[in-house]
Amino acid sequence: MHRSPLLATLTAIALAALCSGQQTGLGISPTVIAGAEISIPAPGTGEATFYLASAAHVAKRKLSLGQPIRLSGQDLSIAGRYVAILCAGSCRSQAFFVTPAAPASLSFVVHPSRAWIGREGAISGVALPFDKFHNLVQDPVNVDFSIVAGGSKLYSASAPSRRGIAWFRAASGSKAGAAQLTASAGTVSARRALQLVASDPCRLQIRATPAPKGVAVETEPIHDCSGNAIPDGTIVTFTANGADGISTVDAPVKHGVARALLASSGNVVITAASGVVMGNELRMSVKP
Amino acid sequence: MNVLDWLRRWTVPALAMCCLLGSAAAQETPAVKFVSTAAGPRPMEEQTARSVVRDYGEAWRALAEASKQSRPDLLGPYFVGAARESLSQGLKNQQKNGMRTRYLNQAHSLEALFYAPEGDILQLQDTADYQFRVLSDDQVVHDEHIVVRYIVLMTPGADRWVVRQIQAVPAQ
Amino acid sequence: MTQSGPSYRSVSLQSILLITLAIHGPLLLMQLPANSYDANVHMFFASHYSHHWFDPWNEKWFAGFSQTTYPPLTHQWIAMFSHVVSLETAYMLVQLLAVVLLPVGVYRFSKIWVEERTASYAALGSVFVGSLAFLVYQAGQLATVTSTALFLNALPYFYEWLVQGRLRSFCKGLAVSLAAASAHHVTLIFGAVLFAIPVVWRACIEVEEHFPEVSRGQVLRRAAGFGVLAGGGIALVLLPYWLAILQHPIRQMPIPHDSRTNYLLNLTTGMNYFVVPYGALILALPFLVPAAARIRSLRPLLFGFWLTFLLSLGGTTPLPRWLLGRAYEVLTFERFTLWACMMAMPLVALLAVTLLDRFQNLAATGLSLAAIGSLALALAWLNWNPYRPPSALDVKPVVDFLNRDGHDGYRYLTLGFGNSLGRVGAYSNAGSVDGDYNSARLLPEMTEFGSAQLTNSKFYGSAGMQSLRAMLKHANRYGLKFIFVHDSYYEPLLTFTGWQRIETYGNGQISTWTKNDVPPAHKIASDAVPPPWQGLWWGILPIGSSFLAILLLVLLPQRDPADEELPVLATRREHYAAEGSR
Amino acid sequence: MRLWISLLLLGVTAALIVAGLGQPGVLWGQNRESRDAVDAAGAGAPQAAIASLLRNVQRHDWDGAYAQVAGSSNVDQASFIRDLSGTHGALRTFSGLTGWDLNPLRATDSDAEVRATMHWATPVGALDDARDLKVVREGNAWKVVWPQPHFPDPPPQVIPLTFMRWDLVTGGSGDEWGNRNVDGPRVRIVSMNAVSYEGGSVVIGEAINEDSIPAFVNVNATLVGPDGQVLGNESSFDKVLHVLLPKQVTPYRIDFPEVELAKIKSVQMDVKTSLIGAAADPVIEVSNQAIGDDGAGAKALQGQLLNQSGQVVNIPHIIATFYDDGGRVIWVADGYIDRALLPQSPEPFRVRVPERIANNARNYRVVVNQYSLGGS
Repeated sequence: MHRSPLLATLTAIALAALCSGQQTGLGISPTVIAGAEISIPAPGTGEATFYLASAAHVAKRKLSLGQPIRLSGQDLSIAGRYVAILCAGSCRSQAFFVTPAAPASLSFVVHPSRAWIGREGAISGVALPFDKFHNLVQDPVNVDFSIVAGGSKLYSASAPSRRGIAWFRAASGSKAGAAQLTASAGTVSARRALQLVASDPCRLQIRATPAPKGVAVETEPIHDCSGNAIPDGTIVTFTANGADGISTVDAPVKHGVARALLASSGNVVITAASGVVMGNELRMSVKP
Repeated sequence: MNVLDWLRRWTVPALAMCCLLGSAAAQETPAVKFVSTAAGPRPMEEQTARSVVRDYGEAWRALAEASKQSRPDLLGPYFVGAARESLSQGLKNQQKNGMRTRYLNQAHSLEALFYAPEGDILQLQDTADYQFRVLSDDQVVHDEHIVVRYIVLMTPGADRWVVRQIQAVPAQ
Repeated sequence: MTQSGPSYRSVSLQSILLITLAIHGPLLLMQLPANSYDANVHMFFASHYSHHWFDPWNEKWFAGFSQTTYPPLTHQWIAMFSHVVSLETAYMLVQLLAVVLLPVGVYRFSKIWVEERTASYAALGSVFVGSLAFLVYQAGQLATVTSTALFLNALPYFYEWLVQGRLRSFCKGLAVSLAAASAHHVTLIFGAVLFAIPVVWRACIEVEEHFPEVSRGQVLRRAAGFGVLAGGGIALVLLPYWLAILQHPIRQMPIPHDSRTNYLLNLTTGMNYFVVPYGALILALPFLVPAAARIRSLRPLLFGFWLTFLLSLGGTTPLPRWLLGRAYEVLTFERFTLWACMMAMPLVALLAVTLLDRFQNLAATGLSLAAIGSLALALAWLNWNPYRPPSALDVKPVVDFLNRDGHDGYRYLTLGFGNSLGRVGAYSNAGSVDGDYNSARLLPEMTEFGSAQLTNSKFYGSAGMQSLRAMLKHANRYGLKFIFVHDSYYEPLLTFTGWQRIETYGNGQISTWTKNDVPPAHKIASDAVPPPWQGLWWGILPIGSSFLAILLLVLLPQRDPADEELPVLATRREHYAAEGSR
Repeated sequence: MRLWISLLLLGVTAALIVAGLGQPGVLWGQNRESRDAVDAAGAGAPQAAIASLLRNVQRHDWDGAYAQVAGSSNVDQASFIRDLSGTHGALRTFSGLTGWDLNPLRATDSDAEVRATMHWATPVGALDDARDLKVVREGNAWKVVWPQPHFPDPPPQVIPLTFMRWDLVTGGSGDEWGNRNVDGPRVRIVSMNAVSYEGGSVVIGEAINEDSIPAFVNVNATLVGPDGQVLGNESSFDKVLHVLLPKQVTPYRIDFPEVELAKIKSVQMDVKTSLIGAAADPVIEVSNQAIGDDGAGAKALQGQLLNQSGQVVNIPHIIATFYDDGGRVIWVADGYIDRALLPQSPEPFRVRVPERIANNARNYRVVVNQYSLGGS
């Protein structure tokens, strides 16, 4: 008989609930909020040993029956499944769950740190609400995302978290510059900075003038197709092919313009390239 | 006590101790089934799915070994961040109280809930089926077969997926 | 001609031991050898045994190597002591034991050749030998010194067994020999030729002259029996070592060493390997040969000493290369100087006795100055030697870095650290691809170029830098993510090959470099991993041989020396007296 | 008997010591690498003069070396030493002479010309320096005419540093996930080609930094065989620009000496980047690039470097990319220059190129990697 995996899983979960239920002899509520203090009745007389076991917290106490067993908020700060065991001669135990408290912080993972402008879905963010004990809050939480660039709101949306995760994806707009991303859930919020970067140069136009030791070449102010200036430091490779061979310089852009001095003479062909974008070609004659 | 008695008294236990050292059987990696079809928004690559199964199984093997010996260092490189902090604290408490917890006959059934657009966050639901045993001074004080649902966050490490958050949640 | 009685009595063994402690005790308590060439290597091995007694596979060097490639006795004793005192103190303690055992060995060894009074002078002289100070305080060859001291103590038992066939001597001689081999196998291999053969020859002369009932064939059969059992015992005790060497014979490219150059053509090398180790003994050489050649019973010792002396000249003569063949390129020759000095002690003492008897106080003063001068020269040379080990480097920041933030999940490399490499290895949890023990190297990047430690690459010219480049090229394969640099010579190479400086310590003394794409280190598969049974064997038998030796020496004490005075020795006194007066 | 034994031991010892002195190459106490060179030098007087000079250079005996220099060279000792031991923290200042080869070119009774190829051990590997040396007879000795060295001597000037500089602020070493993650720079492989070379294979190509910040780059390649097994995994090592400014293109070359090209089914490229602080300075012009003969019967790309900034470049390293007429990368070669690049002072370079590449290359591009003392 072939049973679907899902059915097998549900049966197993039911059994677990049943099993843990059978051991409800300690009178503990099935779920406890993280950080809450609880007390477990321990009737009877004589000495006993109380154990608390879970993956993240383990405790053992020798005690006298007759007084309630007090578990502090610190004992139950990490969300998960706990088993309380009381041994006096024979052992009685009960399992219960500690569930996350209210959201106290948001982890907000944003990509990329630098986005090219003019790209659909270029920016994505994932928000995860955590309580003050750094447990992931599984209950749905409404998270508001927003992107503000150059004083104007580039994106704004609200998304409920599913099992502790909310995410968004947005376009990168057309204006280069710094952008501020915010994710907020009630009183809790997280902020990230993002750089919107000009994309590839739209038109690479160069001009050259003879100079004492060769040719002075410079570009016109370089912009991308949305009119944003290319970031300073971007490399433009100038090449001059003259009588005495090829001369090349990797010159960085400064205030939108790249300049270089090329030692070349005779009939010279000058070109420029920035990354995969080629510029225009100049031909001139330069006296040695 | 002459020499022969002395030898007889100490040699046999010394050799026995030597043989014992190699006999502690190490934990094997638990079985892990993984259903990655529901992963999104980013589609899950096959190689990623294989790595997640391998690394998640290794993580539980390391947790079982660490819990058995109450040694946080045995968690190895498989747990980071909040998961490592809380599990290490639990193991230190175990050590202090002379207790040990055992995760025996494990079987895990994983389902991908969320895979971030940039592939740097993976949320899983694990329906774990194992024998949970609590020992105090090597006396079993609790022993139950349980099936528990875990919500797990994994993130890519230097050369494996690592568990960053692992939380048992009540059955819905 | 009547001979007046000797004006200088023999020196008691207790006095000699007190003098040894008075001289070497303070120097060792000052931890002078801590900065010697090999001390850190021995402490590194001992540190591994103190944590993994029955697992000789050490992941901390060469991405994993087997410590069964080096006899473990001294390291195991240091490891045991290190559970009580610090690792350095434990090393000094074991070295002190060896240094104290040496004059006892010389005394008992000398009594084979000369009478008791001369033997005591030989033992006293051995405390001041320059070669001993050189090996202990500059070279840090703890194993060689320990093995030599043990072997010298084994030879008298061997001699008694040859001459008188006493089983008690046989057992003690065998046990002490096994302990000596467990300390350093090379000493036993060469000791069997350079020391044991002269002793057998001496025994043949002795039985011929004083024990007619014992035939020379009987002596040779006893010697053969002892040799077979000793050889079998050594093979058994160090079985993992022989298996490791058979599996991976040392086929690396030869690594140049100063002791294989010509001492006459390089002043510093000549001083370092001849003048300092022999010290005042050089003055005695011209007189030793004729003095020993005159007495038939001393000729075996003379020939043994002379062969060892020639071998100790290293590359100055072609003899070592002819005799040793390929082993010549692996061995270093400063240890032969120590053995030659120890063999010369009885002859030197004979000379001293003659001088004392003839010139009394004048001779005593001269001999004392010569002895003290030899020791002083060796200790002063620690500062004058241009090739002295670099001053100790503070490696604590490096160890702290490796032991935090999971950095021990990767491997590391040091450059320009010299002999501090062993200290980093001993105290850090991380593994390295480098190491300071050339015979155990198996990584191709280190064995194919003829250079030694990567940390000293620049001193091996192009070969050293090629070896370093080969290792850096495979950094990802070995999980080599951190390099600690103490010499800016290496910085250009690291910069051009994709490493970034991330931290500096000790105002720029040491800088830490890393590479961004290195995956965590994983176990490098090797067929040299010793199986568990070898680990048990290695952890029980070698140290067990030393306990057995101590046990037998305690359980089978020498019967009261007075009744036990070897008839041999009694007759020898008149022999000299007669000869002396001729 | 006593006398006979003493004489025997003494005689054998003396004979062995004399035999020891006669061992080949030991007479001058050199190391192994230069021993064969000494034998070659013994052939003729001019070469012996050069060998004697170089031997003293090897031992840093500058007086002994300068004594071999002919008076007609009009080179003072200080310049002679600077020429051989290097200046300004150049690669030569880190190097040691390990050996040399001497090939006679021309000889008469009074003078001769010899090509001396000096083998230097440097931190970045072995480097050869070939010089054609003239040797003249002065009296009854042969002396070496040392060529007049030219040391750049830039006029004192202030050169403004006008270009960008990026500084990197690294967070704490704690686990900052979800609070302040910063993405690494984006670098993309724009071309990849695998060629056969000396029985092995070489993976070459170019990569570009598409990001707007500097990137620290390491390029790795994994060769996969027909049945999926990994044939080799190597890195670009020093044949790539590790620091790339925005939109800068770097060549890369990854050697697999043991893997034949025919066995390779596919190549998996892997670019690892990390954030780095960097400066857009120094700007180095590469001029007069042309492929020609290197004077030793091989082809080489030659040209000139000009440091247009005010900072001294202690060790320049050039990487040349060669393209066929379709613009495909067909070869990448590299070479170190053992002289420093002083500001505004041209310095020649030469990179050897296989004959086959020199004939097929239609275009080439040179980039300059550099190391400056105290900064990486």
